[in-house]
Amino acid sequence: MEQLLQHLLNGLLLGATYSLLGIGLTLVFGLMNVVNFAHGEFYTLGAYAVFAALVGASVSFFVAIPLAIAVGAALGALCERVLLRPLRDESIDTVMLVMIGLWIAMQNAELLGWGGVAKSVGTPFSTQPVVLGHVSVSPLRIFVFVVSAAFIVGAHLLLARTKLGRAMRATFQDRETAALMGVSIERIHTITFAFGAGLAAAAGALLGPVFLLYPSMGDLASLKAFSVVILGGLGNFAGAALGGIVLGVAEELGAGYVSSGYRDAVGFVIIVAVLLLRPSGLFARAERVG
Amino acid sequence: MNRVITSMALLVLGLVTALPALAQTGEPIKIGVIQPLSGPVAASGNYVRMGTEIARDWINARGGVLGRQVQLLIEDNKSDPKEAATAAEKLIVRDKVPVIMGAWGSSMTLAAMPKLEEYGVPMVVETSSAASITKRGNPWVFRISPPSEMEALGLEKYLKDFGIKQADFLAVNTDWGRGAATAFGDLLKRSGAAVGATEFMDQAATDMNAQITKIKAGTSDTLFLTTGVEQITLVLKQAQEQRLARKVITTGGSSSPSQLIKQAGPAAEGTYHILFFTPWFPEAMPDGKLAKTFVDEWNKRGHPFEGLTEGFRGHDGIMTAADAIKLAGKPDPKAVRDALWKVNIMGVNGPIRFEKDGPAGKESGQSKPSIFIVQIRDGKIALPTFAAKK
Amino acid sequence: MAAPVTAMLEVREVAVRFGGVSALGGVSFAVAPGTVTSLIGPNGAGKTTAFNVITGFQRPSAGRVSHEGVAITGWRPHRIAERGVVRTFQKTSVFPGLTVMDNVLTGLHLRGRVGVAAVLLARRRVRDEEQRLRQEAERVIEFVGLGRRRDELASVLSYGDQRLLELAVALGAQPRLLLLDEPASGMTASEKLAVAALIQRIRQQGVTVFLVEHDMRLVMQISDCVLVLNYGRLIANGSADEVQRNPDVIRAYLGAGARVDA
Amino acid sequence: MRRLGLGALLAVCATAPLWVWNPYHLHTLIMAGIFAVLALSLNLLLGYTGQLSLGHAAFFGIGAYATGLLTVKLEWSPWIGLLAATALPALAGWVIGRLALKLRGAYFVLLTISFAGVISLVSVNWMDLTNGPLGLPGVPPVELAVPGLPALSLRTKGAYYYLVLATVVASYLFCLALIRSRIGRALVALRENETLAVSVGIDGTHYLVLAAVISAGMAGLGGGLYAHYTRFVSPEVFLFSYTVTMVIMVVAGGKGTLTGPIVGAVIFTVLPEALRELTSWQWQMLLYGILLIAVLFFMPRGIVPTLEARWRRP
Repeated sequence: MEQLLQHLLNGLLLGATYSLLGIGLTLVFGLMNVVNFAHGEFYTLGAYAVFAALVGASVSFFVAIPLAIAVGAALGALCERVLLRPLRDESIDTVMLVMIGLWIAMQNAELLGWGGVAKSVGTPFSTQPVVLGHVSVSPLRIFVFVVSAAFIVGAHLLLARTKLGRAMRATFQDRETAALMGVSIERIHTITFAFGAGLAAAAGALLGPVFLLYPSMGDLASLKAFSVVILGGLGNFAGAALGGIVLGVAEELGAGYVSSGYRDAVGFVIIVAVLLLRPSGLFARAERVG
Repeated sequence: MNRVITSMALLVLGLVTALPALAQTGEPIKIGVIQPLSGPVAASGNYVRMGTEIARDWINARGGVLGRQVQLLIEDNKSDPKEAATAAEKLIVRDKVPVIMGAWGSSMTLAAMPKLEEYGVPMVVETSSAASITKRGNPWVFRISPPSEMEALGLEKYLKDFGIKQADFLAVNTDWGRGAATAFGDLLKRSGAAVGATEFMDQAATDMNAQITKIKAGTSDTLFLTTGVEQITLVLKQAQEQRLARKVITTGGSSSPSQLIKQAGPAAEGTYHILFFTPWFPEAMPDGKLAKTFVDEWNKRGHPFEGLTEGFRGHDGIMTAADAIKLAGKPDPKAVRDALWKVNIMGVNGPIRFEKDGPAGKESGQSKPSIFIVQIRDGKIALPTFAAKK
Repeated sequence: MAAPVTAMLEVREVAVRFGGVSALGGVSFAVAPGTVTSLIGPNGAGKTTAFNVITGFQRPSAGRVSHEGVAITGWRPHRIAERGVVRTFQKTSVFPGLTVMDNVLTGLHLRGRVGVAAVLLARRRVRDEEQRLRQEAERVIEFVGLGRRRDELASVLSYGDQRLLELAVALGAQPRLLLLDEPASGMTASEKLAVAALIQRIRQQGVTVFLVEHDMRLVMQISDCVLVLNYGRLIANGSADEVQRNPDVIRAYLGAGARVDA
Repeated sequence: MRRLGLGALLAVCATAPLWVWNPYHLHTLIMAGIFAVLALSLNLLLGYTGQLSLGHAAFFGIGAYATGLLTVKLEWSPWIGLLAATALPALAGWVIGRLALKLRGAYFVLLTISFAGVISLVSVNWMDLTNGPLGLPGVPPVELAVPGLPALSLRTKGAYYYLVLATVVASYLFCLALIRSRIGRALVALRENETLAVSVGIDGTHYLVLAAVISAGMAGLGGGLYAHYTRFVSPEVFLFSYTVTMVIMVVAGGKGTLTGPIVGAVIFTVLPEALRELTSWQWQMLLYGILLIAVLFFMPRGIVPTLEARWRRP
């Protein structure tokens, strides 16, 4: 029982960050029809940005995080303008390969810039765990969980309540109609990609201090983000948010009670099962396929 | 578009013109080096590379080998076995090296080995620990690192001091991690201790909480940890979060306790580490003077201190290869292979001397390295109290 | 009305519901062999849904469809095509990236036999069959009058030519019952005349034609029998003259804001 | 003219071991040949049916393990091994094809990625069968036994080069015949307009599964050739980077053409090796990524179709 509770807590904490990774990716896919293989690189970028801000500019940890998000969003906007906009009319796999190229280039640029040695980021939080009954958790992870949840809720409110969010949702539903109604599709695409990149950078900025920083850290993040997106349904915001938690808990239980070697298989198996049984994602309402 | 082509052409031109600068005057003796310089284990590979460069400079400062300068041809295997085989082939065929040192990971070494047999070129294996490397009947392989079994035997004399009743294993899911879990598990069972949970983690995994929770549910007193220093850091931090009360022993010799203190902080307190080099007290090494000089040189070059526990292997590997060339009297692969059997030098780790291992008639060489244990106490590296006594 | 024993197509009590909305509410009719039969009705009456059910693209909620006495309800579309029931689509539907020739060759798919084994082993048989198919494709292309466009990409053809190509692709599949979904929509008056003539020629070759069409002049000119759908129900069934005089039909069209301008 | 060029090209390829004196360069050519088979196989799905498989490394790896296990553990002939290396992945392709019936586009991509992920983890964790991360060393070389003559081992690079070249030529001719037959037209029809294709009697399920089976079988054969060439199989054969390499070769070379994937395979095997000679290791991959983006930007349809169009224009 004690073990189960700890597993569930671990899964929940991990899952919230998976959600944060997933929603950025799912938005970019849903609105722009771009499979962003470089998503994990923005995660890496966020983590290194925090490191640079802390070590280089010696700002506070709480200032470093928004800085990292800004850097991620700015670079995301730049990538959209330079790489994606000219390829608007190309096929989805051409665009995907460009993103693969970006992924390779960014990762190796990071390797060149920072070297292969893992770096760790210090935080103002105590390393002594908080003990709640039979389970324990570090203060840093609680902070990460709370901030991730806040970001997810914030992103949701942005989409649901603001004029920009309405324009984004309109674009998602029907690009042509949205354009007719006066939405600037180009602007929405730039904002969306910057938004997705910013969320990935936020995840990196939060998780970098929990784990370690190394140039290939984004690969695992990408993998998890993709799993979450499939689980929740491509382009489904709420699905991604829930999918992250489901994946986190499922992985944790799989590793805890089945076999730790197959930990990452849990995600894949869920994906295959979801695709075969409910290809529109676990949390989609039944829709008529026209 | 034209501008792109022009700039590409200029870039290419610049690189081509830079190449001859690498070539040295006279006919240098080439030694091939294959290391993971990029990819997930790039940090370790680069430390080993730094070690090889120190060895090269020392040899050349002393007048080289056979009166000729030594030149290292360093190839990246990108942490990928296929690349290791390609690199070996390139070094042998294009660069005509008489001997190679490499290739860090066991799967990379294993992938390169058929090329050694195919072309008849010896390789000094400096890090790989899979038993199968010297058991497969490849007479071109000479290993100076210990296979996991040998490492386990090195621990045997301390087993009583540790007082292990039951131990769990958490290892990286590679040949190395699995091999170490088996070897140390066998040792424990032989000496009457029990083996609890054996858990694995993916090479790239960062969250090991599930494994730790599972281990915590058991009743063991000791945790054997086999993986790279990055994952060890994460496991120790996450174990602290979950208040896992275990004696932790890391195996494999690449745990770099200095880096652990730096990155895991208090989470690393009290942990034990099996090492093949203790740069904190070089004087305790079999050749204290050599070890001291090596540490000083490393620091002088501004290399990170935590890289020393990997870097020394590069030094020892190149020294071994160079000595074999000297003994052979010529940089010829077959002569160097025969000479490797006669090598008897003092490395940073200790004496290097090859004994036969593997199927009769096609034996590989295996040296018997020295093995040390250190403990992190009060944020510093110390010899364990029981070891200090001995 | 009892269907003729030898009906080319018989639809009995077919109903289709999407969620709570009923698109077809128990429709029954038959198409006699060798005729040109038209299905008309205001927009949203369920005409295309009826076509989709007949050709297997939509599974009916109830009812059955049979072709020459064989029940084909719920069969997958390609099997229905194998029986010689072939359709065209309301929106222009060709293979845009292929030439006219390749479009028609693709339509001839069912007339070929070779499989992977033959491709690997019986090269001669493959070559002979390919030659035969090309000749047949040539004939179909000439038949619809696209001879001069043979090697052009479908995507660069004019709209009218694309609609002709669609017909050619369908004819390639050797239909015995050809279902045309608005074959003349969007065409100029002269193009419509050509299509009408073409449909007559198709019928003369022994192919039964069943079409959905909005142009009443065309419908009345070529149809032996006209069926009228409104709100998913059949409200009239008879010759062109009878249907035009049917008060229900007039009401349906006026009510829907359209005119029977025959 | 075209015939002459083709003949000249074949002559150059056939005599390569005679004038490529450097075995390292010959090695690069062999790898290019193996990747040409893989690229042709992926192209069958991506280029002709329009379905992108990002799990092709799984078929490649299953092929490598099939022959590796049969020849190492059961000591069967490598020829039977290569046969199994084609058959077993083809079977896997059939399963994937059946499962993916209704999945198109991005969903198909994700299914194939996940399939490859699961297979890869199985290869690492099913120690008893695959030896796990230790891999399978000692895969025997291919022997050519002609009755009455002493067995000829294809252990040397030159001999293996011919085996690979023969496989590339056979794969190319097979794809060519397939594409020009009614089967090829059916595949293209499904890519161009699935609804219309089905309405003229093309059994979509049948042909998509068929394409998956053939594609997987060819990829497996490539894996088998790779295993007998490197004489070592380890879970790394399932690496996603192999799939990415194949996709780059097909798309950059020109998907939906038959020469494109081969050209792509040669360029993107030789390019990293050339970069290896030209630059330090830190810059190799960075340049590779940038070059990939550049190719896609300036030749989005692929190298071969773009050059062909340019050739015809003046």
